Amino acid sequence: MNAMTKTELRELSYAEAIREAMDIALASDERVVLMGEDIGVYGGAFQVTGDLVEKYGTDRVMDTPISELGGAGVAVGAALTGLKPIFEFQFSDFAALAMEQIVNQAAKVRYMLGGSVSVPLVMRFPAGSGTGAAAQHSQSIEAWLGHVPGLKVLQPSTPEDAKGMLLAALEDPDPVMIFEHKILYKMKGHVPEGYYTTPIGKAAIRRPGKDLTIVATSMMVHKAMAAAETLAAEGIDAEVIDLRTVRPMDRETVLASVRKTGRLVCVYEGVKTLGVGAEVSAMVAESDAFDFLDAPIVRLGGAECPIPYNPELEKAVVPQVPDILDAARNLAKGRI
Amino acid sequence: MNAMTKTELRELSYAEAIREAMDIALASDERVVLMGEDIGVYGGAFQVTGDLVEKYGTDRVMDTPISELGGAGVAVGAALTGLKPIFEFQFSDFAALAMEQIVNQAAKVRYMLGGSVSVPLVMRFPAGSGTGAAAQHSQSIEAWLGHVPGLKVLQPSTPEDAKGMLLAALEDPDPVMIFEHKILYKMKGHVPEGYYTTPIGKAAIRRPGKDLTIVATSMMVHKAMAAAETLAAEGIDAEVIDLRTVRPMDRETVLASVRKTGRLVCVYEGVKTLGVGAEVSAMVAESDAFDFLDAPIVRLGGAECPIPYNPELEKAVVPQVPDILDAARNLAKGRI
Amino acid sequence: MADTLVETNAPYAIRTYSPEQLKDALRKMFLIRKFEEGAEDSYMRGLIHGTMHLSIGQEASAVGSCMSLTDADKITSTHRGHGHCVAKNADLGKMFAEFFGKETGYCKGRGGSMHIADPSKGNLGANGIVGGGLPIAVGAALSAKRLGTGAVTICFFGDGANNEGAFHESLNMAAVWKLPVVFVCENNKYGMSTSTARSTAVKNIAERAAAYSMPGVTVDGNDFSAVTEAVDAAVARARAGEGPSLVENLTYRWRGHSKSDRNRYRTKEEISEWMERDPIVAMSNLLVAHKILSEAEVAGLEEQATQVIKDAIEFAAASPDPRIEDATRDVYTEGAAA
Amino acid sequence: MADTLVETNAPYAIRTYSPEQLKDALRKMFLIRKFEEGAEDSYMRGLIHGTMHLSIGQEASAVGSCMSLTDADKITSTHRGHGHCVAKNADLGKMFAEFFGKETGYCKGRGGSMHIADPSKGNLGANGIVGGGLPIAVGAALSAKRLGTGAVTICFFGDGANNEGAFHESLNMAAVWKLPVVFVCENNKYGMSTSTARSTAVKNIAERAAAYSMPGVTVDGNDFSAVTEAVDAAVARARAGEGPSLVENLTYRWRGHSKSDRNRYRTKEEISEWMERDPIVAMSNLLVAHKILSEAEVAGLEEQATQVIKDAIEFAAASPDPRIEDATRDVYTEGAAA
Ligand SMILES: Cc1ncc(C[n+]2csc(CCOP(=O)(O)OP(=O)(O)O)c2C)c(N)n1
Ligand SMILES: Cc1ncc(C[n+]2csc(CCOP(=O)(O)OP(=O)(O)O)c2C)c(N)n1
Ligand SMILES: [Mg+2]
Ligand SMILES: [Mg+2]
Repeated sequence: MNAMTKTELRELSYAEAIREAMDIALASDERVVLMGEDIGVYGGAFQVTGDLVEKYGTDRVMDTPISELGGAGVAVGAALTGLKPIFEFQFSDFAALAMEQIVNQAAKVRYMLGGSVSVPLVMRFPAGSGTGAAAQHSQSIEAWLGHVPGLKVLQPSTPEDAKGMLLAALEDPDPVMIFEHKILYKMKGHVPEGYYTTPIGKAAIRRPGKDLTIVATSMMVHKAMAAAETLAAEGIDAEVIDLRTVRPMDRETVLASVRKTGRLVCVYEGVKTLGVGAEVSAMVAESDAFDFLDAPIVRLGGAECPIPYNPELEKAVVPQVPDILDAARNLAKGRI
Repeated sequence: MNAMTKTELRELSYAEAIREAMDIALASDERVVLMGEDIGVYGGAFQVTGDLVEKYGTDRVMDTPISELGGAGVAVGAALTGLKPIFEFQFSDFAALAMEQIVNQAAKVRYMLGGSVSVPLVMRFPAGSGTGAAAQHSQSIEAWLGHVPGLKVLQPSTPEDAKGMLLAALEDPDPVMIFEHKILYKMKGHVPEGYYTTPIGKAAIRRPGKDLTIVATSMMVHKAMAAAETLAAEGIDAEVIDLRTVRPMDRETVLASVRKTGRLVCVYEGVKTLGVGAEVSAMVAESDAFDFLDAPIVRLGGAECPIPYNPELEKAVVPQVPDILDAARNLAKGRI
Repeated sequence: MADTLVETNAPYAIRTYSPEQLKDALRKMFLIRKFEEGAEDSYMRGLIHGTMHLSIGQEASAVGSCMSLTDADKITSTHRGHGHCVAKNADLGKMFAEFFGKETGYCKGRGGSMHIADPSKGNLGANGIVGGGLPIAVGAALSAKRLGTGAVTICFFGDGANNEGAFHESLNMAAVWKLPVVFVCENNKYGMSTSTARSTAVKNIAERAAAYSMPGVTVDGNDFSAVTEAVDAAVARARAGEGPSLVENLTYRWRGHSKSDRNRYRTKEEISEWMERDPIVAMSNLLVAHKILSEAEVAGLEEQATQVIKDAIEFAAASPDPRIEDATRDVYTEGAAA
Repeated sequence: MADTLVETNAPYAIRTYSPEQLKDALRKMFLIRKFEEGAEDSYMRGLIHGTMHLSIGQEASAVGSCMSLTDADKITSTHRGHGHCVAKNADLGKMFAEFFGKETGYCKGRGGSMHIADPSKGNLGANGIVGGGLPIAVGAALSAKRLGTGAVTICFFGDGANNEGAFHESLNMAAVWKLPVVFVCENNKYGMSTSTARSTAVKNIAERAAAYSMPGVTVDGNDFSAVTEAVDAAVARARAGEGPSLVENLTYRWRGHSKSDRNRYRTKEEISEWMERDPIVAMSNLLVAHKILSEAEVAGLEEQATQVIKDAIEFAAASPDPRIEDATRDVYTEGAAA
């Protein structure tokens, strides 16, 4: 943030920020095409593409049939031959149908062909729980793709990053997967005008602190920030890191923080076991920062169950601010 | 192992042990059916089903069309309505086509329906590298499924366990995913006659030791054992734990070992980032065993690339005995 | 003689089903309509979170397709599945309770609208994944064949679902293995906002049956009798061991795809044209014309349905929420290994 | 006059292509045959690890299908793709080098037999995933249409692949969007051990074209001229902007599916029947009959092919292995962000 006062800053919602990035890309590069289900006249299930079809026509903003595997594969083939598709899954859950093309083709073809091709493909995955859409419409599957060499996997948490990371993804010659949290779509925040990029592979320190490190992703960044505020009032100074990129993970930023604070909580919405926080934890535990750890590394992840429909249950199975507070207070005990 | 001498013990290959388990199941339970591509007259790509079709006919040993998504879904539907299918993916890589049915249906339907149904389904996944079949036929994707509540995920490393875990899986009312390493298929070992089960969710201590803990999975168990032997000659006493089950993971066995040795190496063939070892490491780092750790937790996982074709490269990108030795020697330095 | 002739020329459903059965069918159609209206109303009143997909306008397809099924027969349903549940004899209170996320609901509040199921009645459940139920239906038919139960499975799916790979793989396997399954496509012209003209490279989806060497027929899905005639034949074929069929019911959803739909992909005129072809009005007229019901009896059925739904909503509203501590129950079968 | 008549009645390929083109086609067919034999021999001699899928017997399909393509046109191929590579003008040395896992191979030893590609010639690559290339081909056709390159894409796939969901989704999208792509099904009767009769609910796969409102035609895939006639028409249609087509080449693989195949699903008689219908013999006879080549010239082409393959194998064998430290190179584009 620059020196301008808050009121002078232009605010957009996360969805608007993404749309603005796509608008810029469509306007400046003929090769960019949007593909997805109901992204045209419907404007996308979450109104992210909005009215872009009116501006760019159905050749550039293409409604696909309900054919996730084939649609993703068409995007891969198009990316291999001169287009730059931005492919929207209507819900990230449906990517389960397209894992073949994402993982066996898009991620690997450059390597399998000895570097003779690249796949400049961007895929967008509306992800996460909180909409009451139950188990098949609420997953967080970024860990699956984070496990796949050849892909880059992003989780922007703010409107500014949502725009900047999408534009960075479009500059990237390799396939970039962007997980967008559905609940964030309506969140407003400052978004710079015009073209800019947010670096892929760089975490952001959202709040510097000295007592403990909270590494959070996506929606959880906001819960971590809320928790940090409460903690500050209690005299616990938490550093909040927004991981932003699952693959490649920003080792240096995380380790530097842990070396400083000696305490780590990882907060993520995906299922705890083998979720993103497992990698954050393991990355720290194998590093020289291990020696700086004063306490076990705490993970707060999604419960070991599908996402339930009932709204109270739905909240109960993903980490909430009180969970972060509990963990942080426990951790900080020895420290302050 | 019991007191019988080695020569008295009946030896079978890993593939034969699996076939024997299926034979027992087919003979004793009319509801068991085998499904998969070329598992009939061809005997399976790796000759695991072998001649079972001759014994049980094509109604019980069903060749499916090349339709992984549909085939898996048929197995789910059949399991929901009275059959007990054992579904073979020809290579685990092709499960990428069936993630929808495995994850969105098989794993979740019991929960989504409030417990009113169960899915007694066993799926078998020939996995891993070493056959020169390159990037689309050599993956280790157990971490994807290990991340999914509702599934149980096994990685037997011996013929005895391959049989016993498959029979245990058939007793289990919930969907069980078994990752079988292709290179192990020809490995011989003692296999008890008749019916027995190997517990799901229990790791096996393959070699007790006091200086460091090596937690390994599948093929890597054998590399860890080989390394442990060399280490023993050098005076380093390694405990080798065969994880056997990725989900649910045997926390107690791993933690008890780490509390004893204070040093941990995780060895797994899947891609290092977000692979099974990430969870093992994070599980230890968040536990009370953390306080017993004398050194960072080392992970040896697959390199961050697809599996290459050239045999020397192929070897280079997954952990080998010398890698384990290096890691163990380094770790043990402070200890002995 | 004249009477007999009239009888023979009567629509299939009149010739085939008893007055009691026909009356029950209309009763169910009213129940579906009122259920959906009740759901919509509850949504407006904030009793439901999440989304919902209403099947108002499609009642003849749901009820007509299930006419010759017993509770031993199975169905797989879709995200737009309330009608199928009612047709397959679901308890309306449990349906609403599920909708409201209550412990007394069909899924104990874990599933919601998109996952209502009633295995005890052969309803294997709605599905949040478009096309997700297709292979599952084939699997149910495989069980029936292997276990010799004689059960038939009806697989409901939409026009949008017919472009999923799962459609192709499922119909092919069902045909190769000659399984007792009937694929019922409810073609309501749109998959969300995308018309079949823009998504589907064939005029009638039933034409695709030829690619699997199975019979395929397209009928007016708002005509109860036409639906029963086509589906009953397919069910009979399945029961006789002659394999699968594809029936396409041409119909229309009066409401938007879900609550977020602004209906920008279709015209008001189109909607009102179809509303004039109300399947419930048509069915009522048919039964009155054939003297199976009087107009007053029709009105009575409607009133009765309104009351049933009111009671169901009351039951649901008064039901307890699930306990938070049970959130992770039923992921695995209790007492099972591990 | 008589002469002209004969000319008019000559097979399509003879009427259409110059003697030079036809000679080149036969040359490529020999190259494919010799490549496959060389591969088999190298395998026996332990020069190749991994598996391989030989296309001996299918040469007319590969070469005939590509006759009217330029290097600007694209193909997507399959696990049984050596023939397609040769037809699309691949360098034999680089092919063998890849097969041997060498740094000089098409994929620098990273891909092996199942991933040989030559983007510079429009060959987007073999594929280890059955059906994996289908949507990719549609994507290439989409690029061509959007970028106005005029290029056509030929998508090769097997009879087994036609039961994958990807087949259905790809043909549907290609048809809906009228894309310049030709789907060439090489129906060699089996997907691994499973015959089309046991896996595919339709007699000829080309019949499935109707489900996508596209032309579908089945031809003798061992008859070079028949293949060219059908595929050229489809390519012309695609180039004219009239959309996709499906061509089914009936052919046969002489060898087992891969090296582990014990051929238990087919009879010796069937194999020898098909060996008598050798596409290369047929093509040689055709060219000799039409006086385009003498028998001696045919023999010369074969000999020449033998030599080219010998040289290619020598080049490959003498080539360096990749360096271990480069194992993780080319996962991402170098110098790219992050
Ligand atoms: C695999 C998958 N893709 C997309 C969706 C999102 N979605 C839900 S319903 C729907 C439209 C389905 O159309 P159709 O099959 O015609 O059924 P209808 O809604 O018209 O009853 C879509 C795109 C989904 N739930 N699952
Ligand atoms: C998705 C997928 N499923 C299964 C396989 C294993 N497999 C490789 S080739 C093959 C048979 C393919 O048959 P077909 O398409 O007819 O091609 P053909 O081998 O006859 O040329 C199979 C089953 C695979 N590679 N990919
Ligand atoms: Mg529809
Ligand atoms: Mg074949």
